Amino acid sequence: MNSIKFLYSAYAATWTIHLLYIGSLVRRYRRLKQELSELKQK
Amino acid sequence: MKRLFPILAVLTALMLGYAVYQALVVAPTERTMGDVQRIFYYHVPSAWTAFLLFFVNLVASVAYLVKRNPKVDALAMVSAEVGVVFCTVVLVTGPIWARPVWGIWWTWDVRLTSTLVLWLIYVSYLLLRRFSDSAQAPALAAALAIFGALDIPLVYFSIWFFRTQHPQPVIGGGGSIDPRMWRVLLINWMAFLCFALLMCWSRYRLETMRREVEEAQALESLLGDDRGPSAEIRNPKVALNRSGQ
Amino acid sequence: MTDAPPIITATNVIKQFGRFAALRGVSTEFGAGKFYAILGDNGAGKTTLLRIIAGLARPTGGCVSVLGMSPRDACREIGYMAHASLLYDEMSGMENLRYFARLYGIDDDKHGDQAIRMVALDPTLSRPVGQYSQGMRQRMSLARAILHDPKILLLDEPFSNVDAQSAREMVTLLTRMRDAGKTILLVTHQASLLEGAANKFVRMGAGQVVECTNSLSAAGTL
Amino acid sequence: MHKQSFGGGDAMSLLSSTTRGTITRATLTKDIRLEWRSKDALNSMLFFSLLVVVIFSLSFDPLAEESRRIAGGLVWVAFLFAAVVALNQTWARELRNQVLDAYRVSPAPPNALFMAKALGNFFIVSLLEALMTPLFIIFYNLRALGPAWQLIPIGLLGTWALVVNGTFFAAISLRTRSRELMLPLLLFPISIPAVLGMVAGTTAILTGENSAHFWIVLLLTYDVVFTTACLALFEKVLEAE
Repeated sequence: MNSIKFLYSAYAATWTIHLLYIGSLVRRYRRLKQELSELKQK
Repeated sequence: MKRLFPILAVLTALMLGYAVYQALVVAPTERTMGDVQRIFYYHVPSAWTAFLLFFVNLVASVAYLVKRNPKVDALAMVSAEVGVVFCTVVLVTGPIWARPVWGIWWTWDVRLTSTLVLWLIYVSYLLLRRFSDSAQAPALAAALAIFGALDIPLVYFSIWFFRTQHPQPVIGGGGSIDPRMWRVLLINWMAFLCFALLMCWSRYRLETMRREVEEAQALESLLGDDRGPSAEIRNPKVALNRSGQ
Repeated sequence: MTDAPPIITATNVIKQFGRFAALRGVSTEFGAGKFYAILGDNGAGKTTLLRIIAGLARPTGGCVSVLGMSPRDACREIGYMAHASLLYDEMSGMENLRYFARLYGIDDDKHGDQAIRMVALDPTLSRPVGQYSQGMRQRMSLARAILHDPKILLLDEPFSNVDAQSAREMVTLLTRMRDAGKTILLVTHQASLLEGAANKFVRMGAGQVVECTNSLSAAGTL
Repeated sequence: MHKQSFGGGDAMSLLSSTTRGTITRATLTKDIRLEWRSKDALNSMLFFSLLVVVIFSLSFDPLAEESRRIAGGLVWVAFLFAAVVALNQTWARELRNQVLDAYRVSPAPPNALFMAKALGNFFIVSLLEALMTPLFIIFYNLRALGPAWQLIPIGLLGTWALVVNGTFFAAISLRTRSRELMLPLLLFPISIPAVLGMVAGTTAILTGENSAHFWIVLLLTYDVVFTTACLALFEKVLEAE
């Protein structure tokens, strides 16, 4: 059945959104880590 | 507490895997919609999780205005942000489900429209937090959160009435749900709740850390040797707050 | 620290604006009936401290008490003047004061009239405040601050836009008010104007009170 | 050492409710007088809404029958945008010379200031609507098929709905970095049920197909709920520093 591709794309979309968000969390975390180390150097 | 985090992470991953297996293999195939109905196991738990998180946001916002506790404010912002992520999932999976079943991507029915408005309100909440500086943001955002919560019933009612006046293509599904489907649905919801908790937890830790860095930078701005011009001149944001009381 | 009974007490006051701190633990007292000059570089936290005492800003940590109350509760006893005039440019001096008097529950024109005369201006002047000279506007601004006859006067850089002559006149006015029993806190970076006028010189630096002396020469060169 | 309190009751209890009324009235008269002297908000808003009317009427060619169906939407969208122009001006006058600080150091309750501003905006936006409605009627050949008098409660309640939240969110957005941009972003999502009520109610009356009663009740509920919320929370916004 053709509709199965809608099922997979919905599941894929869900996880893309979640992974994008987690990615943004990681990015923000890295930037903070860097700022923290810069502060410590001073 | 810190040890608990990886344990929870592993547990959540296992649960999510089990939930996918349940949703794709174990759950019975729906008679009219076929396999595409399995989107249900992602769509509905995400919606419930988002609503729960927005509710947490409301409670935290009210609590912040009463107690002025910065930790509660952090909780409010975290729940709103993760809530928006789950709400986005709902709004994206909805049309993907609607297209093969109803033949259209979108319809302005009550649930869809009020979820969209809910999403808009919370995006504006996050925008407000981003555009106001951290001394004022908590109180302003808390006020907006309360306004949003008051708005939701009105949104729901008005759209519901608007739609009953203008008949829509009848939306299928409905009726009673197979108890096996219920079981799979609940398993999926539990898995997504754990996942949401995990994300909130990390986001909360990130926020605490951001505040610590901000505090350290604030002290640095005051004591640093390169303290030339005033903080107002170096930081237009502060100057703006001064002039724009 | 002071010989007069304290009327304003600050206890470990901290104020942070996002990535910038303005105050980091200020603890000090201000005695009744004295004229304080608060000095310091830009960014030392003078203005922020004054705004917190005026009840305009909320401290991030610590607390301030004015006459044993929170600044907001003591607002009837506080007169506040900033380098901005805090007046509507399009209205005349008397119209301005009539409006602000209402905010204090004062219904008659007597208080406004008195305040304007006290700063040596003419209450019948019908020109809008926007057309006043800088010196006149500053004095009208002072009239607004003393409209409700407060015990405490807080002034934030009152000389920033005015010429030396007007500034000296203002200092004379202020000393007269101090002699009439008011407590005056004046934030400025032009310390020399206050030599011989102020009772105490409080020097701030990097968000803290550095020293508090009785004369300017001891307060270090500025 | 006592606890520093900025919260609700303190400032309000400083003055009795009768003086609160006096302060609201004094602030309102002051604002109207200043607006009359400069006419900043009124002029820009009038011209803006005239532009909206003309541009909307260029974008399609309405027949009487068709325009009846869409006019409700057009009119209220035009008013909504024009109101945003006026609302952004609300606090501008208080920011010049930092006069708002003079209000904040006084014992006057924040509520009174809010009420005065909201009433002032209501007055200005209503005036604008009164001037623009004839234009719409002429340009779109409008004639109501339903009970036309019901347009009056819809107009009044709808305008108050826009203005009360608009005044509140203008106060919020003036504390953000990009003030004028922020206002519609905050105001529009919250206003969706009100806008739907105005548009659907007006359309119902113009076409005469449905009753507008539900929409009037909805607008009334919206007004009561959000006026209460604004009055309860405005102090938190004004004192947020």
